Amino acid sequence: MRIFLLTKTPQNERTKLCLRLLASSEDALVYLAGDGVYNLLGRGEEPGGIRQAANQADKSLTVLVPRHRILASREDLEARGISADGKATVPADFYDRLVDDMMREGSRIYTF
Amino acid sequence: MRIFLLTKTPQNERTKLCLRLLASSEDALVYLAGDGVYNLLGRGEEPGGIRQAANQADKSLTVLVPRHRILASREDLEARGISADGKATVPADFYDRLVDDMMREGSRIYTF
Amino acid sequence: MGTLTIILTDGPYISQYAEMAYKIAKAAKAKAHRVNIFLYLDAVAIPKAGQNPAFFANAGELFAELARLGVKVEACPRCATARGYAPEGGKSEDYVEGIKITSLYRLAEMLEESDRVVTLTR
Amino acid sequence: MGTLTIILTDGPYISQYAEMAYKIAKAAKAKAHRVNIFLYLDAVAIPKAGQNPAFFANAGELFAELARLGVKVEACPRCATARGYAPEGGKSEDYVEGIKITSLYRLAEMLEESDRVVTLTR
Amino acid sequence: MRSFFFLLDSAPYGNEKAFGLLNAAAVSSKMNVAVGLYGDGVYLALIGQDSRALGLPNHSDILYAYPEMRILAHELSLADRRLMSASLVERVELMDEEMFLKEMLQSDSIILL
Amino acid sequence: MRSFFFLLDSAPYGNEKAFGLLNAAAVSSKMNVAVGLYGDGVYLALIGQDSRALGLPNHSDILYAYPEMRILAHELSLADRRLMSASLVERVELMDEEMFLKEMLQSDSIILL
Repeated sequence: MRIFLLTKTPQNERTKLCLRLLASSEDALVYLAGDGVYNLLGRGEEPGGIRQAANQADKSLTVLVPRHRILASREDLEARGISADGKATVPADFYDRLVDDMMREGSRIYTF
Repeated sequence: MRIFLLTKTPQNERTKLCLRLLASSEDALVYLAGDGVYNLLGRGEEPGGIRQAANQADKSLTVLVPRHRILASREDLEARGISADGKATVPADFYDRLVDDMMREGSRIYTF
Repeated sequence: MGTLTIILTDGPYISQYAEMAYKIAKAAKAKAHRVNIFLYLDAVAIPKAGQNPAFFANAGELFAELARLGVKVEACPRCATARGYAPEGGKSEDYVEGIKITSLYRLAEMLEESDRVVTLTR
Repeated sequence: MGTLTIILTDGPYISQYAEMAYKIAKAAKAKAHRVNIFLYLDAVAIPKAGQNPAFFANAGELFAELARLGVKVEACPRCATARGYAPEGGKSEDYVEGIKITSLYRLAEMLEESDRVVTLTR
Repeated sequence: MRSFFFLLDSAPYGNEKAFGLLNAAAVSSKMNVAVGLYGDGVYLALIGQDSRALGLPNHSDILYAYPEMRILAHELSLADRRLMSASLVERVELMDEEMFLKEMLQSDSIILL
Repeated sequence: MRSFFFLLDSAPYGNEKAFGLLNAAAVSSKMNVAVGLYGDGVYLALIGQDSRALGLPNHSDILYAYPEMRILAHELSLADRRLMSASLVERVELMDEEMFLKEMLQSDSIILL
């Protein structure tokens, strides 16, 4: 299992690289902490935006990964005024689960 | 006179903002120090590149500003293996000139 | 039981990474994993003694706690010496208890003996 | 003669900005301008005493030199206290000579009295 | 009176720059001060921030504590982040690219941290 | 033998990350180590670097001092920076997007500073 711990905003170049690696990993599990929780904002399409997203080819996290494979840190969501809103699981024991998943036999951890 | 001290690579978002401000300033003088000297690489067009530059609308510094209004720091160019190559002036007294220009009556300094 | 190494490059407060590393290291230690933290570049400022943040959790105390829990916290000597944390027998007088200034080769050893590596950096 | 204020937010070595600020401040001072430098966020580490970089110019010494030349170098007390540089009567025992820990309101005063403001930050 | 444009281009909470910039703008607010939210800085405009569990000061409270500061947000940055239809702090004044750049160039100084 | 992919995504000299990453990779080079130049990190591949006047160590010399490290450069990043026709350090192995990502995912760990 490939675990991606993402701590940066959607516009950060490291996030874009992370998503490209994700896209070629079938069994990805994504942990969002810090500014990574901004990746839960909005959806694939923006209704009535001033212009289209700069790069149509870049798919957002919530389009790439099913909600049950995204976990987000509650305190980071709350601080930033973001609701997971059915787009991610928000466990009470975020860091415990992260450690269990990443230390599990056969898993890999990538941090962006 | 508007002085722009640019110290970041062309891909940095602050550089892009700097260039947009530059584009609406007729009397701009640009000082390149640190990673800012990477803005002298290449030209407006890339012959035979793998793909076109990501955003065609973003013009590069050397397209926006005539060479006699760009000054670059010699030691920063040398360290990075970049030649000013007729695209900028490379004064021996870069910081002296920067200070003279920015402290001159009526000028403004912007740092990116 | 596995071995986890965390690499940090930011100082305290400027980013969330010191605190995030603390949370991960503490959770891993509680599950009886071996945990190493290598402090690189600006991160050598994390264990400075005498920190007194008005608005944030005290990073020096968090890392002293990790050291008490058995987390190996080691700092890069080049980075620490440059920044005024002189290595005296591997111990900086500026540091909280339990943090050592060792060698960049220790980072390579940590990598070699680790099952997982996490880098937290801006 | 004018007044120039430089604001820094990065610590030494991690970026070129401390050194760039030194070059600008020195050139401005040589031309008899008044120069202020405000050390904010991570930049409060720039004047730490005892720095000994193997590969870079010693940032502490560069800023001590600026102070001797009459450049006012002042550090933010919130940032400095958080990071373990306790203000004792405006002077940190950890700092090289001539650098003071003052107040964020001094930044506002510097801005008010300056003809030009330069921010150098990552 | 001198005018200062404080440009915030990084997201709040993940690093100290938003907090630092807001404090610097606040102490300067007897002068003519605008805080411009640009790029990732526009995330500061989201309503409903509650940073108690994270153990950091609430950044949007600072906006309300200093009503004399103007708070401008760059619309294109909001649109790129799909925030045009999100609920934003009411203090924030939306501004198109042209006006935003004009405000920057009209200030005596631009301050980026 | 463990394999490590050190990803450099910032330009050399302007900050310490390139120097720090190269040193970390160098001490680890008895293991299976690749340095991947990506984004602004590809500027490290430019030939003719002479950092004496700047007072910093020459970063490209480090590449030559450790021939056992593989040095990979991401072609799209080079192209975006108009470096495909520039003269590059000969140690550097150009790699397309697909291969570059594959190398990353095949390593035991990816290290970003």
